[in-house]
Amino acid sequence: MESIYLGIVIAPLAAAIVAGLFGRRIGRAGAHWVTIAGVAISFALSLLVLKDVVIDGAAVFNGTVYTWAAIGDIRMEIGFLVDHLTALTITVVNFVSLAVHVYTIGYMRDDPGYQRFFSYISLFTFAMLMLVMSNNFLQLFFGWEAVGVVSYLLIGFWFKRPTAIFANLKAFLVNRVGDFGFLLGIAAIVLHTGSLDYATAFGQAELLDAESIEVLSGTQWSVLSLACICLFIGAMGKSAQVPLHVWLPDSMEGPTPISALIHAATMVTAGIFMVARMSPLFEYSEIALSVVLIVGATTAILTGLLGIVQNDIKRVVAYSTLSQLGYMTVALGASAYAAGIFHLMTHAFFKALLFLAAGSVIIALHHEQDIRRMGGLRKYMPITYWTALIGTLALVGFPGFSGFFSKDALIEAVHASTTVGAGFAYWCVLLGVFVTALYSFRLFFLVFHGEERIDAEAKAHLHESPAVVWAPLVALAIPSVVIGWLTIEPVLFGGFFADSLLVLEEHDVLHVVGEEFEGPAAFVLHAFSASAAVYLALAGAVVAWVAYLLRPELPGWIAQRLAPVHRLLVNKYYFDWFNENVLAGATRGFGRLLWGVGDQTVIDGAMVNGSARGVAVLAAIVRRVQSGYLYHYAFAMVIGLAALIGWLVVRN
Amino acid sequence: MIPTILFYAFAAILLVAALGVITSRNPVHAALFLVLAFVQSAALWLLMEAEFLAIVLVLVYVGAVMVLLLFVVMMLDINVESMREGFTRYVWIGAAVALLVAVEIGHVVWFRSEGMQFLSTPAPFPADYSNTRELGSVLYTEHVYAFEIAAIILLLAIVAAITLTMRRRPGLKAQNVAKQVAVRREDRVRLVRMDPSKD
Amino acid sequence: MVTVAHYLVLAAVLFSVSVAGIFINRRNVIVLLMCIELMLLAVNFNFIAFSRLLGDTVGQVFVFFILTVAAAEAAIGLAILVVLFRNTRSINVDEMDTLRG
Amino acid sequence: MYVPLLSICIWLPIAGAIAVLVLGAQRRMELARWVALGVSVATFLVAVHLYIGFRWYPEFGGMRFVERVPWIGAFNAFYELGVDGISMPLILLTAFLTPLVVIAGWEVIKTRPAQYFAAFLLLEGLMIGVFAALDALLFYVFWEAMLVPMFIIIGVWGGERRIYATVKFFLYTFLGSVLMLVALIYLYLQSGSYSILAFHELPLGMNEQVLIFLAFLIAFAVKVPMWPVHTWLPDAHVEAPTGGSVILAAVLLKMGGYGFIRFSLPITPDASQSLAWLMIGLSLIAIVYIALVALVQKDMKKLIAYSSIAHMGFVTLGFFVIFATIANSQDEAGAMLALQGGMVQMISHGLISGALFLCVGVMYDRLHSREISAYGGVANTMPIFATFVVLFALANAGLPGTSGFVGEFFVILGSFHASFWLAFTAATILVFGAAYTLWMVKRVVFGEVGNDGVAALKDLDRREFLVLGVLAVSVLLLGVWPDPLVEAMDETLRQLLAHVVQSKL
Repeated sequence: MESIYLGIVIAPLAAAIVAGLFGRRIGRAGAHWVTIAGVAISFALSLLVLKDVVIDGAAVFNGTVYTWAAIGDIRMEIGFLVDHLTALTITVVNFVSLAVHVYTIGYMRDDPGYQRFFSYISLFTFAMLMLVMSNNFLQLFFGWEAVGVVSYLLIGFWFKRPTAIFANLKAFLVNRVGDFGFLLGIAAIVLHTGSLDYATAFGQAELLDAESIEVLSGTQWSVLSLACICLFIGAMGKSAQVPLHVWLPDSMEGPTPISALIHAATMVTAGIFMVARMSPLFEYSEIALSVVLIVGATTAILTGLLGIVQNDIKRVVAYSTLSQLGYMTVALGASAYAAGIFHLMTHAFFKALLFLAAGSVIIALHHEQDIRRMGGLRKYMPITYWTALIGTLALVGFPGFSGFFSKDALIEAVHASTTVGAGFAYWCVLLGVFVTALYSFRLFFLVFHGEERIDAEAKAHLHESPAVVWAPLVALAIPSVVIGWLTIEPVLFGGFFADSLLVLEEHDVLHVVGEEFEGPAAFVLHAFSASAAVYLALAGAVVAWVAYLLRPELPGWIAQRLAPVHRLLVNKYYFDWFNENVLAGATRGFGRLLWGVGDQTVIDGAMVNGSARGVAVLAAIVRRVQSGYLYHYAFAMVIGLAALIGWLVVRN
Repeated sequence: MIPTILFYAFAAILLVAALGVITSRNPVHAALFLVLAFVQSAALWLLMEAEFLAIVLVLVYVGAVMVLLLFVVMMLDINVESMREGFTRYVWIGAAVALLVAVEIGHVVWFRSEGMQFLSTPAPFPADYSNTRELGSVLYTEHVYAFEIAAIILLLAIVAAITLTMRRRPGLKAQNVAKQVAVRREDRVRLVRMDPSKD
Repeated sequence: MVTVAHYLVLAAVLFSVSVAGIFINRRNVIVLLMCIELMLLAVNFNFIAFSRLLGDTVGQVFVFFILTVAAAEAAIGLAILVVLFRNTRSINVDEMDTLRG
Repeated sequence: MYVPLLSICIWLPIAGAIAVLVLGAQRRMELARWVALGVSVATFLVAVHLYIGFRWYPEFGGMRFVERVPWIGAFNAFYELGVDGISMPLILLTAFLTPLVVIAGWEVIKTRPAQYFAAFLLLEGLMIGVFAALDALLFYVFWEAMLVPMFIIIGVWGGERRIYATVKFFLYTFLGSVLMLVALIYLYLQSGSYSILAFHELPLGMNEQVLIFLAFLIAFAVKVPMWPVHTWLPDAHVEAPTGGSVILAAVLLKMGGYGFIRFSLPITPDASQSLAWLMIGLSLIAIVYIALVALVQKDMKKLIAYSSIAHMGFVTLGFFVIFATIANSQDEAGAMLALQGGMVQMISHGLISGALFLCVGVMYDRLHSREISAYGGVANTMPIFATFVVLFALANAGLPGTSGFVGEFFVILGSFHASFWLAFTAATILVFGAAYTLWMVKRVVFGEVGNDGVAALKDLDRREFLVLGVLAVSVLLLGVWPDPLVEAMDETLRQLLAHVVQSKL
C-alpha cells in the first residue's frame, strides 16, 4: 500500500512540475491533460485507499517515507498516517479538485496564464494531500504552509490587479499570524514529548496536561492547554475564524475555480481537519475546547450577518463559507469532531458547487460579479439554476439535502454539550440558520429570479455555459443531495472515526444525539417535529422572498431605519479598517521611527559618525598646539629635555 | 699652577664668547663670537691632552663650517632689526630653563657620580704618547663601520646641500650636457638619396 | 689643580648658556643653529673629560663622530636656510607657519 | 598518497587569482574569465571531495584533514588546518558560491574585469582559510587579509557612495578585530601556543573569561552583525557590486557566527553562560527591531541587508539560548536543536540572501536603480525572473520546503524551552519576515507595468538563469531534505555542547 500512498501525493506533484516548468512546450491542452491525469490518478488511488480502509477494514497505516533531519534524539520524518479520517478527506479533496480541474478548462479558456494556473492547482492538491496524510507535526506544517503559499499565488494570479495583489499579501500575512501560533504550539508539543510524531505525542497527552509552564510571571499554565490554544490559533488563521477571518472575503480576487477549491472546499477546512486530528490532545483540555467553541460560534453568527449586505456574488458565498467554518469549529469545540468533519465533507461538495455555479454565472455575464446587475437568469441558464438551487438548499439545511444532515446533527450535538460556552454557541448556531437562509436565498433570488437588471450587451451573449463548466456542477450536485443520506449513519454514529478521533466519555455528545437516531429518514422526520432549525431556515427563506422578490424596496427602507447597524455591517465591523490603519499603520510608523531615530540618528549619527566627529573636534583643539613656529617646537624640545632630566634626577 | 691659570683664562673667554653669540644683534658678530668660542675650546681640549680633536675642531669647524656659516650670513640680506623685536620677551623663561638645566647637570654630576673621582686630575700621558695614533688605532679597527657610516653621512650632506640649493631657472640659456651626449647620428644626419638621372 | 669637575662645570654652564640662547634668539634661525653648535660643543667637553677620567678613548671617538654629524647638519641646515631665504626673502621665523595645524 | 586537500582549497584560488591578474594584464580577458571560472569550479570540486570524505564516519566529530607545519617558531605558531562539522558546511558554501559569483559577473563587469575576478578568487581562498585555520594566529591573518579584497571590491566596483561605505566597513570590522587580537595574544601567553583546540581546554578564571568574551564579542558582533553595530552592513551592501553583496551576505557574515561557535562558546563557556542574557537580548532586538526597520526601506538592497541582520539574529539566538534551554529542561535535545538551527540558518541564509542579491543585481543591470519605486509589474515582462524572485522571497520569509524554514524552525523550537516569550518574540519573524519580503515583491514584481523602463525589460538570459536556477535547486533541496547537512554537523555539535556545558572554573 505504501507505494499507493506515495502515488497519491506524487501524481499531482509531478503533474504540477510538468505543467509549470514545461508549460510552454506542452501547450495549453497538454497542461490541462497532464494535470487532470495527475489528479485523476490520485483520485482513483484514494478511492482504492478508501475501499481498503472502509470496506476491507485495513489496519491504520503509520509509516515513514524518509528522515528529514535527525537532531539528537529528535527524529524529524516525512511519513503517512492513513486511517478513516485520512481516507475520507483525501477522497473528498481529490474529488473536488478533479471537478475544479475540469471546470477550469472552461473558466480559464481565454486566460494567458492557463498553464500556470493548472500547475498551481495541481501543486495545491499535492500540498493539501501532504497535509492530510501526514503522520507528524512537521509535515503537517509543511502542507499547512504550502497550501498557504499556493493560495497566495492563486489569489494574486491576476497579478496586474492592484486589488488582487493586495488581497494575496493580506491573506498570506493573516495566515502567517495564525502560523505563528501554530509553530509555537508545535514547539510546545515537541519539546515536552520529545517527538514530532502524532502517535507519540498523543500518547503523552495526559502527561502534558500535568506539566505546567510559566507564561506570564506567576501564572502556571498547563502545557497541553497552551499547546492546544496555540495550535488553534493556527487553525483560526487557515480556517478564517474571527478575528483572523479578514483575508477570506478578499481572497475572492482570485479566479473562481480556486475560490471553490481552496477557499471553500479544502484549504480553509484544513484548520478543522487539524483540530479533529488533534482530538486526542484537545480532549484533555477543557479550556482549549471552550476557546474553540466560543470562537467558532462568534464566527458563525458575525460573518453570517455580513453576508446579508454584500453585493458581490462571490463575496456573499465567501461570507457564507466563513459562517459555515464557524459551524464546523463549534462542532469541534463541542467535541463532536465527527460532526465537524461530516459538515466539512458535505460543505466541500455544496460550497464548491455554489462557487462553481457563481463562476458559471460570472463567465456567462462576462466577468460581472455584482448581483445588483443580475436577475432573472433562470431561463437563460437552466442547468446552473438547478444546480445552484440544490447547493442553496443544501447550504440552508433543507431536510433531506446533505447540509441538513450535517448541520442538524451539529446543532443537536452543541445542544447536548456541557463545555463552557455551549449555551452561547447553541444560540449562535441556531440564529445562524436563519441568517444563512436569509442571505442564501437573497443571493439566489437576486441572481436567478426577479427582474433582469443585466446590461444589454451582456444579455445579447447570454447563454448556458459549456459542458466542461456544467459537468462539474452536476458532478458536485449529486453528492450535495445524496451524501448525507448515505453516510450520516456510519460517519456520525457508527464509529467510523474510531481509529482516528478520540472523544472522552464525558464529552461524547454525538453519542447522546445518536441515542435517538433511527436512520436517515427518521432523522428528517424528527427534524420537522422537534427541531427549531428547520423552521428557522424556512423563515429565512420566506423573509428573503418577501424582501427581495415581493417587496424589493423593503431592504433599502430597513437599511435606512437601522443606519448604524447597516454601516457597521457594510464596514465589516471595522476589522479591515483597524488592521490597515491601526496595526499596519502603527507597525510601519514604528519601523520608520526605529530606522530614522534608532538607526540613522542614534547609531549612525551619534555613535558612528559621532565618534568620527568627536575625533575631528578633539583634533581641532589639539592642532592649536601645532603653531608651525619653529621656536615653539624648539622650546618644547628643550623644556621637555629639562623636564626629563628633572624627572630622572628626582626619581632617585 | 700654569694650567690652572690657563684653564680659567680660556674658560672665561669661552663663556664670554658664548654669551656674545647669544646676545649679538648682528649675526655676523655672533658667528665671529662662535669662532672665538671654538678656538678657546680647542685650547681647553689641548689642556686635556686631546690634541687630535683640538686640531680637528680648529681645522674643520673654524676653518670650514664657520666660514661657510659666515659666508651664508653675509650672502643673505638679513633684516637685523626685525629679528630683534621681542628680544627680551623670552629672556626670563630662557634664563630659568638654563638655570634649571645647569642645576640638574650639577646635581647629576655631583650626586650620581657612582664613585667617580671628579675632583681628581687625570694623570698626564707619557711623553711618547700620541693621541692621534691612539684614536686612529681604535677608529679604523673597532669603529670602522661607524666611521664608514659617518663618511656616508657627510657625503649625503654634500649631495643634499647641493640638491637643495641648486636652482633651475626657466628660460636660462645653458647647455644640457646629458642631451648632448645622448645625441645619435640619426637625429642629426639625414641621408638623402638623390637620383642623378632625374636632373 | 684643574680637575675633571672644572671641565664638567664649564660644560654645564656652556650648555645652559646655549639653552638660554635658543630662547632669546627665537626668531633668528642662523643664531639658533649657532646655539645648537654650542650645545654640541658643551657635550663634547663632557665626552672628552670623561674619556680622560676613565682612560677610555671611545669617548674621543664619539666626539669625532659628533663633529662629523654636526658638520653635516650645519651644511644641510644652511642649505635649507638658503633655499628658504630665496623663496621668502626672509629668514624671520615668525613669518613661517606653514606647518600650523 | 597524502594530499593536502585543505591547503589546495585555500591556495588554488589564490594562485588562480594571480594567474587571472597576469592574463588580464595582457588583455586576454576571455581567457582570464574562463580561468577564473575554472579555478573556482575546481575549488568547489575539491570541497565536494572533502565533504564526501567527511561523510565516511559521521559518528566522528573531531577535526579531520589536519595539516600541521611549523610556521613561526618563535611564537610556537603552526600552519595548522582542519575541518569538523562546523567548518565543513561553511567551506562548502564558500566554494559553492564563488563560481556562481564569477558567472554572475561574467559580462556585467566592464571596468577591470580581470582584477574583479581575481579579487573574488583571492577572497575565496582567504575565507576558506578562515574556516579551516586551527591556529589562532593563522586564523587572524586570514581574517584580516580577507578585508583587503572586500575593501577593493566595494571601493572599486561599488556605487556612488562607495568610499563612505568602504571606509565604514573597514573601520567597523577592523576595530573589532583588534580587540580579538588582544584576546588571542592573551590566550597565547596563557597556553603557550596558538592552537585553537588548546585554547578550548585552557582553564580560565571568570574575570579572564568575561574580558576575553567581550573582546571576541566585539569582533564577531560586528561581523554578524548584531544590533547596534550593524549599520555598516546596509551601506556596504547598497554600494557593493552584486557579486560583492552576495559574498558579503553569504559568507562574510557567517564568519561572525563561526567565531562565536568556534571561539566564544568553547573558550569562555562560563562567561558565555553568564552573559547569555545579553546575547539573547541583542539577538531578539535584531529580530524584531531590524525587521521593523526593514519594513520601511525604499531601497531593495537595503531591505535585503536589514533582512539579513534579522535572520542572522537567529544564528546568535540559537547559539546562546542553549544555556537557558538546558537550565530549564535538563535535557540537551532543545539545546541541540538551537545549535543546529543556528548553523543551518547560516548556510541557508547564505544561499537565500545571495540569491536575493543576485536578483536585485539582475534588475540593476537592466534599469540601474535599486529603488523599489522604480519598478512595478516586473512579472509582466520577466515572468521567469519573477518566478525566481517569488521563490527566493518566500524562502526568505521562512517557507517550509525551502532552506529558510529549517534554521528558524529549529531555533524557535530550541528556544521554547528557554522561555515561552523568547520563542514568541523570535517567532514574530514569521509575520514580519513575510511582511517586508512579500511587500517588496508586491511592489516590485506584481502589479501593472510600472513605467517604460520596466516595459522594456528583457527576461533572464541563459547565464542568469543558470546562476539563479542552481541556487533555487539548492534552496529547495536543503528545505526538503536537510538531513545531509544536519547529520554532518550533528556529532561535532554534540561534542561542542558537552564541552560548553562543562564549567571551566
